Parts: sequence; C-alpha cells; structure tokens
Amino acid sequence: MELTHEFTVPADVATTFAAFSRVESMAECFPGAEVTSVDGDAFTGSVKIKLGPIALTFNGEGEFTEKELAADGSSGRMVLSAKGKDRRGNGTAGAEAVVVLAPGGDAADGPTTDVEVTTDLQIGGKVASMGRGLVQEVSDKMLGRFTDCLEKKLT
Amino acid sequence: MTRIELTVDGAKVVDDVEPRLLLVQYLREQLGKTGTVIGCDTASCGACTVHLDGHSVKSCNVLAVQADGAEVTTIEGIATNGELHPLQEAFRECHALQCGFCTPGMIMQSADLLAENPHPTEAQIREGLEGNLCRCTGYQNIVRAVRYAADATSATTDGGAA
Amino acid sequence: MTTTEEAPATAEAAHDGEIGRDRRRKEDRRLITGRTRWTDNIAPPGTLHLAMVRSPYAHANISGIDTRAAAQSPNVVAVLTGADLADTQGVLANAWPITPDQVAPEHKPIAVDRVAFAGEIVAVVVARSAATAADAAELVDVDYDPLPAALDLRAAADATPENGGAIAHPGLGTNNSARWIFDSGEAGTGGNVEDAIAAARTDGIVIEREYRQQRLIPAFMEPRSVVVDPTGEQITMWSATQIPHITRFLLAATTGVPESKIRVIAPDVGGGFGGKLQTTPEEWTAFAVARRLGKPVKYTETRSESLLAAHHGRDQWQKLTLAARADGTVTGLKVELLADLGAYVALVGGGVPVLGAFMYNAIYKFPAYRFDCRTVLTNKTWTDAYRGAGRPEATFAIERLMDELAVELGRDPLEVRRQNWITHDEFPFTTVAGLTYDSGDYESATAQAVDAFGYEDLRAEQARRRTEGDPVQLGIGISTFTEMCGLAPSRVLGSLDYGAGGWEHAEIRMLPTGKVEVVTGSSAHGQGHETAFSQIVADRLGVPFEDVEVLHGDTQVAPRGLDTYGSRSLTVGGEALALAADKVVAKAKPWAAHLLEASADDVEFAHGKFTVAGTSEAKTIQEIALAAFAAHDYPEGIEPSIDAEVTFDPVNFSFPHGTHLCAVEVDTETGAVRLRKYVCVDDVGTVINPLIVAGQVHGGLAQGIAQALWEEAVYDDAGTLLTGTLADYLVPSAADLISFDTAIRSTPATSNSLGAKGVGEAGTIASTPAVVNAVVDALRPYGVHDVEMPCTPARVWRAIQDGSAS
Amino acid sequence: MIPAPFEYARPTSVDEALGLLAGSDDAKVLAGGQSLLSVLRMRLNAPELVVDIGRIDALRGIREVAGGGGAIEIGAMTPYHEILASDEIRTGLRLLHDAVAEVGDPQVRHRGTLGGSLAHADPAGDCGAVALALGAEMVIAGPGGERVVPADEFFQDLFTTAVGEDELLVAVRFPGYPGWGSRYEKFVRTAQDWPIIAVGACVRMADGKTISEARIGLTNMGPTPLRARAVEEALVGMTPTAEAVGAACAAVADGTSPPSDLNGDADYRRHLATVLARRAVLAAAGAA
Repeated sequence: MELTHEFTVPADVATTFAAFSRVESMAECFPGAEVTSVDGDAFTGSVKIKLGPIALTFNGEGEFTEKELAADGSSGRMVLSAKGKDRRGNGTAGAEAVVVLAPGGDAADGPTTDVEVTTDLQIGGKVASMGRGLVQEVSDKMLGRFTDCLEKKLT
Repeated sequence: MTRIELTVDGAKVVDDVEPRLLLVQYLREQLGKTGTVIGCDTASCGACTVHLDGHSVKSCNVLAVQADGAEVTTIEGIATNGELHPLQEAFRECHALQCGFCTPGMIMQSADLLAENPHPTEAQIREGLEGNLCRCTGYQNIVRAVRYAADATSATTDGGAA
Repeated sequence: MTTTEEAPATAEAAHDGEIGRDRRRKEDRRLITGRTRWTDNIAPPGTLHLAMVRSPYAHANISGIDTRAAAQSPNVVAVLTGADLADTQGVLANAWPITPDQVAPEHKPIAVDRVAFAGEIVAVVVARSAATAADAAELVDVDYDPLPAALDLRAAADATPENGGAIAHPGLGTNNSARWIFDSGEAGTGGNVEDAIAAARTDGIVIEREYRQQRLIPAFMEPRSVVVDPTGEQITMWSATQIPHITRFLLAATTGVPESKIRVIAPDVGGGFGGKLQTTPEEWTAFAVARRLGKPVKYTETRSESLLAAHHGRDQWQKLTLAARADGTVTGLKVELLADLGAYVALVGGGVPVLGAFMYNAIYKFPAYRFDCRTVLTNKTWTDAYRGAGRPEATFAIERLMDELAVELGRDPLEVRRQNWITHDEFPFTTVAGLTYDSGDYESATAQAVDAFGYEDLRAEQARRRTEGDPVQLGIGISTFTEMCGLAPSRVLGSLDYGAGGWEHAEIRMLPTGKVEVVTGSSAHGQGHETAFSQIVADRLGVPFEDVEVLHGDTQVAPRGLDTYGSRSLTVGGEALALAADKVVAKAKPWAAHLLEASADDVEFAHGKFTVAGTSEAKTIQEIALAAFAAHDYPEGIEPSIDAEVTFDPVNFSFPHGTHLCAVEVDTETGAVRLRKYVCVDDVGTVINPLIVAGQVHGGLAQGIAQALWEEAVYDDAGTLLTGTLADYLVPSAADLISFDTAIRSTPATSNSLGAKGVGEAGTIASTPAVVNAVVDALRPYGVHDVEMPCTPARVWRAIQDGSAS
Repeated sequence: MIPAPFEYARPTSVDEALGLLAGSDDAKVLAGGQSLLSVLRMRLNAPELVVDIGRIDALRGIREVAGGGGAIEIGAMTPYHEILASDEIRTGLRLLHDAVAEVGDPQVRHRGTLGGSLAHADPAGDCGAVALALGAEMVIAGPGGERVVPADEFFQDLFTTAVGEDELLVAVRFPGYPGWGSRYEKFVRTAQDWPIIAVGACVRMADGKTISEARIGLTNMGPTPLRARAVEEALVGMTPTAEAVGAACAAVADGTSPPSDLNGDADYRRHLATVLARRAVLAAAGAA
C-alpha cells in the first residue's frame, strides 16, 4: 500500500534536509520506535505499535539509501528503507519512505519547505490477514503521527 | 495456575488452570467433553456454543477462569434421564445435520433461542442462529428442526404433560 | 419422546422396500449427542503436539532458520526444519499430470530453500502440549530474502524471464504448467468452431464475454487434524480426510514405508467439499515427525491456518465466444481458459479444468466446440477440487451466455434454452464433447420448475417495478445444468492420464446372528453413507435396515477403496454394494436349495426369503448365514460362506440434471441483493433416501449462492491473504439465506443397476449462474450486462453507476 | 489457538482494579472479552496482565439518574442482553436498544458489554455512533477519582478514547429523549458481519408535522464514530418528505473519511451514508 502525507515546515530546504536526514531525528518521531544501533546511514531498532487491542513489536533494520540535496538548496530528497518482523512471528513489515523537499512560499517570518512523504508499506503475515483491512488504517495512522512529529520538529 | 470451581453438565469440578486457557479447551482437554468443538478463532462460527449460567456463549471466546463459579451446560449434558432433548430429537427427525460438526453449537444456540422465544417465526429462527455457521445443510432443515422442536415442546406443555 | 434408537421395523415394513424411503440417519445418534470421534478428539497416550511455522511471504528465499530459542523453551521436544527431515519427509504427489510435458515444481512438505506461497511450512515445533508448541513456534527465527511474487493469474500466464514478469518458481523458467485442448473438429465429435464463429459473424450472432471465477475456500466446518501413532508394528494415521486409501498409497509410495505397515483412518470427518480431497504437507510432516521421534504426534490447524493453507478452489479466467444463427440456434462455442494452480500442482488440481472441459456444452446440442486451457503457477495457496470441480465453472459460462444470447435476440431466456437443448426422445445422446448422456428429461424438469416458481407472475411483477421506477428491482435468473458424476470409468480416467482408477469396492459379511456387516471403500464425511448404504443392502437382501452395519474409513477394516469425491459414492460405491448383495443371494441359493431339498431352479428369492415354488417351504437368508457359519451340512463343491466382495467399475459416467430458477430483489440505491425465491427441480436418477437427497441439494445451493454473492479469497499485491479469518471470508449464515423450494425427478441412470446419478454437487453447480443471471436481469434497464462475482453491494452499485452512465 | 501466557487478576471493586492497572505498565482490561479474546488468540497482543472486571458488581446495572430528568445510567459491564431486556431502555432509549440488538450475534450479546465496546472504540462498533448521537456522558474512574467526559470528547481516534491506561470506564449516562422517534440503519454483507456503515437517527417532531430537533450518528465513516451536525441543523423546521430529507442528507458524508476495504471503497461508503441517513431520518420522523 502506498500512503502519502504532505506538510509544510517554516524553514528552508537545507535546514529541513539537515534536520530530517539523521537517523535519530527520524526515529524519535516514529511512534514507539527505538534505535538500538546506528552505523552511518544504517540502523537497527524496534517499533512498538500499540493501538487499542493490538500491541506488536517489530524488530528490524533500515538505512538511508538516498540522500540528495541540490547544491542551491532548491530541492532535497531522501529515501529511507526499513524492514522488520514482529517478535512473535505474526507479521512482517517492509517500508520505503521517499521524502521530497521543495521550497514553499515565503511566510512572514521566513522561508518554508513543502514536504511530501510517500511511503510504500508492505505488511505481511497474520497481522495483515485479519480484520477488515484495519492494517491499512493503523498504518496510515502511525505514519500520520510520524509526519506530524516531523512537521513539529521545525515549528 | 488459577483455581476454578464450576458445575459442568451437572457435575461439580475443581481444577487449576492456566489463566489463558479458553473455556472450550478446558472442556475438551481437561474434562474430556469433546462433544463441544472448535471451528474458528474469531468467534465467528458458533460451533463451540455452550450455555454459561443459562445463556448461550461461544466457549472459544470465554476464558476458563471467567467461568469460575458458573454453571456450564454442553451438548453432552442436555439429554435428561436417557431421553434426548427435544432439539436433539428434532435435528435427527428433520435431517438438520450432515457432517455434524456444527451440530452441538447449533443445538445449544437453538435451545437458547427457544428459551427466550418458545414460538419463533422462521425469520426469528434465522436471526437467532446468525452466529452459527453450517457448511452442509444450507440451514433449511435446521430451521425446520427448530420449529419442529418448538411445536413438539408446546404440544407437550399444552397437553399438561409437564 | 423417543430415544435415539430407530424403532425396529417390522418384517412387513422391511418388505415395503428400502429404496426411496425417508430413513432417519444412523450417523446422527452420535452426532447429536456429542459422542463423536473427530480426529482432534483422539490422543494416544504420550501424544506430542505439533505447531507449524509458516512463511509470511508469498515468495522468498530462506537464508537462515534459527531454532535455538524455540528448542530451548520449556516442554519443547524438538524443532525440525525441512533440511532436518530431508531424507524422510517425502514429497507431495500430483496424481493427475494432464499432459506428458506438464511443468510441475517438486513439493516438499516443509520448504527447504525457498517458500512459494504465504502459509507454506518452514519448520515444525514438537512439544508436550499444543499451547507450548504454539508458544515456541513464535521463537523460531527465519530469515527471508523476498523474491518477486507471481500473483495475478493473467499476468503470470504471460510472464517470462525475458519480459521481467515474476516467475513463481524461477528454476522452471515459466509459470505455464500445462496446455490442454479439446477440439471437436479434431476429435471427430463435431465441426470446427472457427468456421461456426466466422459464419455467425457474417450472418448470425457472436457473443464474446470474459468471466472470472473468483478464488474460493472450501471452508469445511471441521478444521483439518492429523494424529500419527508410530508405536507398534504399524504406523497408524488418523486424519480428517476424504481419501484415506489414496493417502495410504501415496504415503507408502513417497516415503518408502511399505503400504502394509501403514494404516490410515478417517474417523468422523466434518465436511470436505473437495477441500479434504488432498494429501497434505501437514499429514506428511506429522508422519515424518512421528517416525523420527517414535512417538504419537498430533496437529490440528486453527481456522486461520485452514483458510490460509488448506487448498483453495476455482480461480479461473474464462474467455468465451458463442456463435449462433440469427434464429437463436447455437452453432458453436470456443472456450479459452486460464486456471490458477497456486504454488504447486495439487493432488488433482491440474485436472480440475479438464473435468469442466466436457461440460461447457451442457444440455445443449450445438455442433462445434473448442476448449483450450492453460494451467498457471502463481505464488498463492495451491488450488484443487472444490464442490463441483470444473463443472460449476463450465455451467456458469454457458448459462450466462444463454442469457446474453436471449437478450441479444430479444427473446425469453427460457425459450432460447428450449430451442437448443437435447429433447428427451434424443437420449442416449453423444455430445460435441464426446460424452454419451444416457438419460434425462429437460423439458419436464423445466416445466415443473417454471410452474412451481410462478414464472409468469414474477415476470409481470418485474415489468411493473420497471415501469414504476421502483428503487428495488426484481431479477429472474435461470440455470439449467447437467454434470458428469460418478468418477468412474477407469478406462476413461486412464485415457485422461488420471493417476488412479475409478472403481469401488464393497464387501458383505453375513454374520451368524443374522446381522450384516457391510464394508465399503467409499469413506463418508457427512453424506450419510451409513444410512443410504444400509438401505441398499437391506433392500437387496431383505434384511431389516437396523441389522446392517456399515464399516468404512479405515484401511485396515476396508482395505480396498477409492474414497469419496465427485458424487461417486452412490453411483459407484453404492452400486458395488448392490452387486455384492446380489452375489450373496447367488451364493446362498445353492444352500437354500440344499436345505430345502429342492432343485436350485425351483428356489426363488424375495423379501429376504428363499422359497420353493408352489410350497410353503422357506429359509431366510439369516438362517442360511447361520448354516454357512456352522457349515455342518452343505453341498459339495462350494465354500462354506455366503459372504461376497465386488469391485465395480462402471462403463459410463452418470448425468444428473436440473433446472433452477431464482428471483432476487436488488436495492438499486445501495446495491444490496436479497434472495426472494429459489426453486429447483433436479433429476438425480433413482433416489435411495429422499431426506438425504434434499439435504444435499440445500447445502449445495447455499454454497453455490455464496459464490455468487459473498465468498472470495482475496490477496493483496504482496501475496498476503486478506480474507484470513471467518470474519473476513464471508460464509453465509441462516439469516442470509431463505428456504428453497426443491423437488426431485427421476429418470434412472443406465450405468448402474440402482439407476442412481449422484447429487452431491448439483445444487452448487446450478445455483451460481442462476443467482448471477437474476442479479444481471434485474439491472438490464440500467445498462448492466455483467457483475463480477461475488456480486457485493459495492460492485452492484458500481455496475449501476457505470451502466447508467454509458 | 491459545493466547500467549499472562497474569490474571479479578478485582471485585473499582479501586482494586485501578490499583492493579496502576501497578502494571502492560495491562489489558478484560470486560466481556468478545473483541479482546480473539485478538489475544491471534496473538496480536500479549499483555503481561489481564484485569478481568467481570466480577465488579458496581459496574453492572441500569438505573435512572436521580434528578437527571429521565436520564439513565448504564453500568459499563452491563451485557447487551440485559440492555435489550430492559423496558426502560426499549421505551426511553429506543435508538440504543435497536443498535444493541444489531451487535454481533446472540452469543456475543450475552457476553459483550456496552462499556467494553465503547472503550474498545472500534469505528465499526454499533454503540459509539449511538452514544454520540444521544449525547451520552462517560463516567471514567482513575487514580484521582471520577470524571465525566461527554461522548463528543470521548472518541479520540481509531481504537483510542479518553480512557487513560490507568483508568476505567465505569458507566455511561444517557439523557432521556421522551417523545423522540429513532431508527438505526445498519448495512451489512452478511448478518453477523461488521457493518459496512450504519446511521443512527433520533428525531423530535413539532406538532407531528415538522422536525424540531434531530441527532444523527455515523458508524464506520471515519476512525471514530461521527455526528452529522450539519445535517441535523438542516433538518430543523423541515417537513420530512423523502425529497426534502434526501436533499438534506446528501451532505451527510461531507468532511468524513471513511475507510476503503474489501466490502467497499470510501466513495461507496459516502454514497451509502446518504441513502441510509435519509431512510433513518424518515423512519425516525415517522415513528416520532
């Protein structure tokens, strides 16, 4: 499934890029995420998803497979790939998040950046096999919280 | 382990069980009441229906510890003095079963239905059995059996035999 | 109030004949009281429990399996992978390679290097309880490297390594397993269909349609379970299976354990519908683990495992071209079919479309036909027989097309069918597909159905609703059908490369007390064999119904048999029994003559008694059974037994048929479809037990209607099954269905002495097209000409929007 | 399938229950269990502690709120079948009665509870939209005592309510609606399935001719139950003809974000909402 979230932050593209392109800043925004090790652009960690009756802990690894900032600061793009599995063997998750930064309109107090996060998420296993497609709802919810947090980082 | 005491099909039982044990597993594995069966894991099929303190429940959706102190009746406990329950009789008479796997739950739910509404219409029977799946009969003879049992019971009652 | 025991029939009652009698079922005594023997109820002392670790990926290489944590958890006895069992796990066989060059991947019960569908077993945990096995299974850590998955049937058929399409088994280089063609021109059974189509294009009507047979899940109520006890001289397997005999043979053939050392028992089995016509990875794994550990083991699947990993059914794309003359006479049909096998070629999975190949012409006598089918491997659960197997798909196609033709002609769909069907005086009739239909009467069955349905009144109501613009529209659907039942003639099966014969075995033992023990190789799972077979034997031998005991489902008790599927039990197994009974009578006759001091020529048998013509002297067959047991006094040259065995192999299939009429109300505002009325008249030949026949029809209707309206196995684009519980795979309840008006007619079959044709699949075959025809009929004024199955409210509503817009 | 192991506690008072919740950072409250146990069996959750509140007598029962102008309080652990059997509810809170009658199946209604369902906050649950439409108040007990949260603020997100991890929903209060008519329109594919969507409407008529007040709740039209306030306002003063009500209800899905799933996409749900809302309002007005 592909999930898209868009928002605008009150900072220029370069500042936004710098803020987002660190593993830690990404991780601390993802609900329930904990980074256990970082090696350059690669990391390992866990994500605890707790929503209503469901509580799952995914362990996994990820890395920035792309990080590009235009020299003139006119655009930025980063791709984060991650995969993990539920520690009870009930599900697998694979995600590729493409973050695209573009200059937004200037606000009164300075430049802004439009951010688009497109996440291609694959949830497999038992988790995805039950319940009226709730996985999609839950995933959308988690990513929404993630992007909300990113948005607030620079607000 | 948690100590539970309950009455199952008229007999008092005391056991130590893991809290996670489902009532249906307790009935089958510890009490040997294998007449009650497990058909699904989402409380959809109703094959495991038993009576808990007089009301039908899906015993796969109740923990054994939740039945502590309760009275449980299964398909193995509804015949009295060697005589079949009117619904057991009716299911056989009306050919309301084929493979028979759903039958214990179907009979237990039908008994609950008739206890609440002794003279149901066809629509009420169908709605009353909405939580019990059967893959063999197309339900037609099950509905017929419930009506047959209702008629038989009311005939007995009207005749003052009770 | 009576007890469960059937009141013993009087001798006179028994003489009224058992055939056609509404006997209450013998099986029910145990089933209504919970005194049942489901496989999951069986646990030999010391039984260990298995939990399967299953792949969450549709297609992946296995790069590592770490079993240490699981193996160290409390009460775990062993954790075994495919590699651990490599030499002993055997392989799962495909018993019906439909072409000599069929491409089929090897199917190990536990995957070793690569998984090919989500749900495939990668390891098995053995523990002292099912709960601890399940706990430990969560600790098995498998590393997967996902591979591209072939999921969409049509895309998979076209995929090649060159065009970059996903290949379900990369080593095979293709997803195409087999191509199987029947062409009436080449077979000499009819003309060339391309000629017929070309002629119709210039001067007639050509109807071209594509229909999808969605993927279904048999969803028998009893989840599969297997217990294997290797202690003792034999290895005993109890399994919730339709096919204990075939399982024993294949276990022996693929594991090297001699057949004589394997006993397979199918105890009470909670439904199958084809879904338990399989040799399963779970059975093979349990067998291997039990042998490895020398201990009894048990595995019972959860419902979600069942929906995920027990074989699925249907899943075909049909491309159809029907040619007709301008007057409505059908001149030819071309079928191009894609059939989704799933990840492996299942036991008879490859042959399912072939079973349909002979039925697309149905009850019609058109002169040209071509069937061209490709079976395709994908990374989904394997598919195999599901109630009707091939024949529902064929019937759906032709019956939908007949409606489309009627619309094109602007004529009543019943009229168009009448114009094209075989009339009763034309039997026996050899069809364009090469089958010879022995008997039938489509006119009478249809007339009776139309009458019971109130066809004209409902058409009038439909017209009224249309005129008034009622938001709730009425639709009327028609489906006739015939099928080939009683799989069956071994020579025919051989000509189709089927891996077994089609005979059935029966044995009758006349016990000294006068009771009768009957052994059949046809193993029931809800059909009521114990009752119907008792009736046949009681009828032929003139013994009380209650005195007949039917034994089945245990390879030690009933060593010869080919099991239950394809509506074959009565037509083949029942006939074997009838012939065995005749043989008992024939063997008893010289005894009777001897004891009555008469010439065998003067002895007659009727109602259980041998009498000498013109005297009151008589011996009952029970008396002769006792005499044979004592064997003190009998004629020279014969054996001291009147027991008999028969292996029966019919010369032809049987061809039940019927006409089904359905009325639905469609709420055009919401798309909701409500069944209003359902009438069917089925000709199943001689009826042994009308109660059982009606029950089979009801259940079949429910399953066929469910295909039309509710059920579908849905995968996401990564190959995860989304309908993985009964909360998502929608099996209808009583509240979703109505009471059906069913009637039975009988033109006896000529291929067996009983005249029986088979009834197990009838309802399922005819009801799906009847319902879809009704839904589409309701929506014709909105420009709708098809609704994909299942006809969900959302699809129906969307069809109305799209139709009205066009 | 059996749930993963857990510790089990069965308090007999609300305070005891709150103490147990406070003492664990991975506890799950077990009410009737009709949703939770399936989740535990599928092992989509494996809490350390399960707190079974089924034996807290104070949480059970239906009573009139003293001085509440006909308001009714329902203990959180009151099972559906007791609600269905209550004459008070059938006559005074017909909409609730009708929605409860549609929950699951008879067996589920014997075990399932109103409070359990509301705290579970499944957007497809039948009771949420009705609680919202009827302006229910949720009584929540926590370490600091009881607080009352209006339904409007109770449902916060998918499966998320105002009940904190250390709190317990103890009762639900419904104002009285004497003289109102109501209808719960639920749309399902099979009888025991979750609703694709549902609409609950409650209407008060002035002099039997025009709508003087309307309250409408929507089930499964977004991550939480929703109230269709704009439509409620548009209906006021209207003579409830099919055309007029239909026109008002055409906007019922505005601002909603219904899910797309195997039963239908969001557009279909939006369309269904307009149809069901019209039918519910007309029926409610007719019954008023």
